[in-house]
Amino acid sequence: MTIDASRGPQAAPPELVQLLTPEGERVEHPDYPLELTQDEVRGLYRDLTLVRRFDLEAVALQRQGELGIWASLLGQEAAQIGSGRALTDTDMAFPTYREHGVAWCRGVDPVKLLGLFRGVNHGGWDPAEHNFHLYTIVIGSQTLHAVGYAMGVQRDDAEAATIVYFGDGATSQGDVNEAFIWASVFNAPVVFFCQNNQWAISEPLEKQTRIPLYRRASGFGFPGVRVDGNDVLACLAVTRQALANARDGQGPTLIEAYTYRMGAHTTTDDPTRYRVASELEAWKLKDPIERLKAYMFKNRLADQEFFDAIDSEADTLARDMRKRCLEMPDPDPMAIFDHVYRDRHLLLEEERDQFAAYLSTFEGEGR
Amino acid sequence: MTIDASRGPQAAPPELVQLLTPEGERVEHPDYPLELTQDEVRGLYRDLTLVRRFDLEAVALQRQGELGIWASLLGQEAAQIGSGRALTDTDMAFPTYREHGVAWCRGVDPVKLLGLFRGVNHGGWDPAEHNFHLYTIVIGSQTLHAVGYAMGVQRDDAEAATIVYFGDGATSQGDVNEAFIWASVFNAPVVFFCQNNQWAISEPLEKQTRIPLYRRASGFGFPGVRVDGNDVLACLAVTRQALANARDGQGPTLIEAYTYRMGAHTTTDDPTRYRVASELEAWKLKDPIERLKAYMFKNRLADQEFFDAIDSEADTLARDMRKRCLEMPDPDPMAIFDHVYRDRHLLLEEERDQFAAYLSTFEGEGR
Amino acid sequence: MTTLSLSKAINEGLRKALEDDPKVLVMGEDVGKLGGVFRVTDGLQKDFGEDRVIDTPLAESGIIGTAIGLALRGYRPVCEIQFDGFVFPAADQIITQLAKMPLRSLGAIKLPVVVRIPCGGGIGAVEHHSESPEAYFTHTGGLRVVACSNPADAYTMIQQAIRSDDPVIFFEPKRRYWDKADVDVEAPGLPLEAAKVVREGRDVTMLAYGPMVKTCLEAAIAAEEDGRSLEVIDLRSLNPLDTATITGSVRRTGRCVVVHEAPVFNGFGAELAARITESCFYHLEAPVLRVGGFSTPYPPSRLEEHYLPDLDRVLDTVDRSLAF
Amino acid sequence: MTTLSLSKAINEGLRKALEDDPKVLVMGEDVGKLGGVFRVTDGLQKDFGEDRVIDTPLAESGIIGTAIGLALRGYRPVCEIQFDGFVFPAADQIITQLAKMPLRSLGAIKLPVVVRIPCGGGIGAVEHHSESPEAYFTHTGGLRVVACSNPADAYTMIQQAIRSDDPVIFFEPKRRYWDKADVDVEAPGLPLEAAKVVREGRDVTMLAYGPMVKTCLEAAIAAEEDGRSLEVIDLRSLNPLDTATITGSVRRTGRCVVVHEAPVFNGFGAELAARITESCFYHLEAPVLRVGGFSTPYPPSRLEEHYLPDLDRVLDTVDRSLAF
Ligand SMILES: Cc1ncc(C[n+]2csc(CCOP(=O)(O)OP(=O)(O)O)c2C)c(N)n1
Ligand SMILES: Cc1ncc(C[n+]2csc(CCOP(=O)(O)OP(=O)(O)O)c2C)c(N)n1
Ligand SMILES: [Mg+2]
Ligand SMILES: [Mg+2]
Repeated sequence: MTIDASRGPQAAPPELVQLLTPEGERVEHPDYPLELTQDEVRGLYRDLTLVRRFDLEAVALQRQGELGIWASLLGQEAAQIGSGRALTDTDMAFPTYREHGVAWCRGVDPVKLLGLFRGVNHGGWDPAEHNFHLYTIVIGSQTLHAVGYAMGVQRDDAEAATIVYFGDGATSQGDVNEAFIWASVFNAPVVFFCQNNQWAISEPLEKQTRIPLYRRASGFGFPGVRVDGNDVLACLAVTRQALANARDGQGPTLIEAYTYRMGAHTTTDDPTRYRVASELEAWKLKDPIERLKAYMFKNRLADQEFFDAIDSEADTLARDMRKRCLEMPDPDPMAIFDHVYRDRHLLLEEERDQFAAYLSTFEGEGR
Repeated sequence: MTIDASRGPQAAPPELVQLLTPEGERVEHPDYPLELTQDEVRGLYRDLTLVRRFDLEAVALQRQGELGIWASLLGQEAAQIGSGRALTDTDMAFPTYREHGVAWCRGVDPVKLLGLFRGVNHGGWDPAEHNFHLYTIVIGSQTLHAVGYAMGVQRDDAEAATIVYFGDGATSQGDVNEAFIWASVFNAPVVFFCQNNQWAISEPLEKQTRIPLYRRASGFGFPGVRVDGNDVLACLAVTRQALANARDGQGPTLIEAYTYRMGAHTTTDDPTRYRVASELEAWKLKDPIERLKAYMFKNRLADQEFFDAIDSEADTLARDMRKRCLEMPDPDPMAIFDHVYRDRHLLLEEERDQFAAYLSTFEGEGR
Repeated sequence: MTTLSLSKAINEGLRKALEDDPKVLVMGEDVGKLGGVFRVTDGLQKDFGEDRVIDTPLAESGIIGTAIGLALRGYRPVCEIQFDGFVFPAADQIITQLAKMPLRSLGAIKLPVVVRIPCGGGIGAVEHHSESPEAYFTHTGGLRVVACSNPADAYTMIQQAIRSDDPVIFFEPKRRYWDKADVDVEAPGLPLEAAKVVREGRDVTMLAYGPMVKTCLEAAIAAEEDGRSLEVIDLRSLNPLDTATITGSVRRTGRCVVVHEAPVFNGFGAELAARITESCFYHLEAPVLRVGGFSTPYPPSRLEEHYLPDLDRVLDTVDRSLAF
Repeated sequence: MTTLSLSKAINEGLRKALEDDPKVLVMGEDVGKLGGVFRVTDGLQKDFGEDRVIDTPLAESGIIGTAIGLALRGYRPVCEIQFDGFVFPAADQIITQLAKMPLRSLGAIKLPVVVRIPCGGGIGAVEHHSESPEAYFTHTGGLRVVACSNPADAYTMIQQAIRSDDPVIFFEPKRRYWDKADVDVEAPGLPLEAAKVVREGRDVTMLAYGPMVKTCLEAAIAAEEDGRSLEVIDLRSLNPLDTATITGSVRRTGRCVVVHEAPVFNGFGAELAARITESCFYHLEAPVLRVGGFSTPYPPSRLEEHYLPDLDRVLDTVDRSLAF
């Protein structure tokens, strides 16, 4: 069996687009020139740090029983911030359940993301407000939504691209492959952004593919590229170009962001059951934030004061988020019946009335 | 949009494996040597002719109201006979609804195929008897069954390959792509045989893909090959090799047999609504039977007497088939309840008893 | 007033919707150049172009999934599932996404997607071409489920379904596609969720929808000769249900028979029976009886006349009801 | 006699089946090294190898489709669907293939495939992790549908399901996975299709399955204090139904309440109510009443206690039944 043997942490697979080495060296790639101002680099650092802090706080909130579950992005910050910051305002993004970093880039209030994990709603932000769709839990479904949306953009003759996120595991779903077909047949302006974090819960990449995932695109007739997912600059450059191509009528691109899920699958998962500690250790050396920090230090793009300021901003963010999470009210029981239909629906009205009458029998009993 | 422009009838696309030109010239292909005895070539001619005759008779039977519908293989005889004759007895085949030629190679009584089109059953032969599975109507489903079967063969440590047939349209289904993934991940001994007959009912190939279909395999990490589907020798050679590779532990292959659906999609279809006559005319020049006949004539592999004998055998076959079709009894109404479950099922027994009682009230009335 | 077949009535309704609202799209397998295997979309691509009447790749999950995306972008896609038996590859997109996404957004999103499904048997087809999968969808909160039974309703209902801001599963009785009737294209028609008493009667309330409405009407005529007066209600909407109309009738007749093609076991008739029994308990002289398919896969076509409720089986059930 | 949790009981049942028959396979997402997200398959891959306990690619249609192929080759695959809400991508393979292929072959083929589905709510999970999709399958002829409610049954039923030559949809009440009870691993157990009277009573027959059996038993205890005697039947098999046991009880009590988590509208309770009303019409003092989920998508977990039938709602319905 031919298996992709490039999972070893040391060797960056030859096809990997990288602009920043794990040691923080800036390297050039002929296809992906990237010029950033000092402020832009600082901005990326800030993004990475804040979303990591936010994520850690969410994990803590879950441990304390304030959230039912949390899906941590730890380790995947660069993939999310790099791609998220490549988007323009009119571009549209379709996330899975782990794209907290992309949500951040789209201006979604972090606390809004907590709702579904706390169990007070199933999502609940307005996708149109931020051009950031709702989290999707059924693996792969959203790829078709994204392609359909992009077909709408085509029909509107608009200059916008659509990006859709999914994991390595998701590439096995029929829906994802149908999305590839639709996108290629209609030449839809969509970017498929696969965060290959090496694991689908307990299953390693080999259970989903025997060749590097980015090559899947070649079977459908559009370009695929593998980028160092822990390199925020490379993720930014590669995504920017793919989005530009999409807006430009050149159709879809598959980006495989080669990264690693540093935490558990979710807070209910115990990864020690299925993976070895050495793998984690090796990937720690490629940390997306450390690498950018090293680069910035070396090139005097920021001093300790800057880093300290970001850290304290992160703490404030986390405190604020914790506070507002705890304040999040439980929904009213009658909310069960809201927003299921937009037009009047007699059956639901009947059930609602019956339930209200039933609840009223407990009045004073504090139910 | 990059569209496969190779649909023009004249130019054989460069990647096409061909061993016999439309004019009946034998050409060599470095990767696919093929030595056949005179008898073997004659055998192939006989197969092609008999299945075409059988198919024509089925169309006629449908026109006369003896079948509800028929899906003609006209034009695809070489793809089916070439691949079908490449199979060994222990290999297993999974067809769509159009593989009458493969069924013939597997020794399935042609009349058995009529049952489902006549509406007396939904299939009704024993797949294990001929290592030929039931016809599958839901597009693409059978590809997963084939891969599962092949995984069983692996577990049995048996020396057998599995082949699964599907159309160009089917390649868009999630199931087919999942089958590619499974086959590649488990290195299953399966051959994917796609008859690209250029049409999925009224939809031309461009609605399903923008690159040649055989290249789909590259996205999943296994070989794909495009063969001239109207060249029975090439189909035989290419399939034989793919099957041998599968038996040999080398995993799956995708074969795209490049051919043409000369008739309507089924007898209820009217292709004049969506395709031009010139396309048909051009493909007529590539007829699989004429080409083999020309080759045989030129190389004195058979004389007129042989061809006449085959024609008369075909007539006999058709007559016999017609006769036995007309004799096919309508099933007993109570058969509705048979074979739904193997173990006792009280609900069905209850329904059956009630229905029997109901029917008995008509006794003597001839219902 | 013009005479239209049911399939042509839907065609005209689609045409009207495409004309009235540039956001309306038609999509599915073979809906374009061919005009659909039943010609329901005949001529629409010619007149509205390939961008609005879209021949899709052969994948039902893809059809519904991309339709959802188009709806998110402000379009109103009308998807065709070629035959009832091929809706199942799309089950996930319909059940987990189409039905649930609006709630997920707390109302920020609307998904005005119509899923047209030619349904039912009686046309001598091969396997998977004669299914009646309505119960899978009536049980799925977030969807509206309707079924038309005649050209006039078909013309109005398809337009109402397209105008609805909720996802609608739209069943078309394929064996009635060629039935013709007068259609008043100006008439507003009943609300989409209203049932219709299509024949008044005193003795038994017959509940049907889609293809079985005609069968029930024929049964009512036959029954009249035996002095039995059957009231026939065409439900039109299965979810929501017009319970007022149904209950009013059953309370009057005291008897009810439900007729559908789908298997009886956990079919839509089960809901009707359970619900009616609860709301009309003291009025019922007999249990609500159901006539429908057996708990088997749909049989080969040479057996379908036995599987499908016909005049005799319907009347036999009416007899059973009256015998209580 | 040993004390086992429900999840461990299934684990032991699977282990026994794997030991007894080399053709038995276990397959699904994360069933191998991890032992499943609920640890139901814990340790099985270690003991039976990767060829028999198979971690599959992440695709439910693929799981069922390849399981069918393995069954055609003589294997007996036990598939795990990780959560109830993820069965829908496999709906087509289950409904059009698994359920219908044996008939298609006129009995030449058998498909002894078990589809294990952890089901139901009450565990505070996010969307799609608390569904009760049984009605989609009970309505599908060709499938057997069963639901276990306690460790002893779970241990036996999973083995019976695997031994059955028919495809079986096997529901496991996920919020009862950690409930423990004594299990006699030598006891033969009831036949798979038999219902069980788990508590005798005189006034009302309570019908439940899976997670709601415990709720009904608790309700019966509470009701006893008010002088009401509830008979609780654990259906165990939904298709086929053990109608004799059910009918016998309802004829005696004259009242029946059905409890399930799934939406009431066209849920399995509808079939029970319709069927029981028909067979017990003259014995019923009240209509068969149903308690279950609302006709909405499953709500966010902070609302699930209101959505799910609990002691209060069950008893309220018992009151309503007795008030007739
Ligand atoms: C259709 C479906 N099947 C199963 C699951 C359960 N599940 C949730 S996440 C997950 C693994 C996803 O892996 P991947 O796509 O690599 O994304 P990651 O979690 O690694 O970001 C699984 C199996 C699901 N959510 N949806
Ligand atoms: C899931 C599903 N959707 C739709 C259909 C209706 N249908 C029958 S054949 C066909 C076209 C198939 O095209 P292709 O795969 O190229 O095979 P061909 O008929 O050309 O041999 C369609 C859409 C079906 N049988 N199954
Ligand atoms: Mg992953
Ligand atoms: Mg074709």
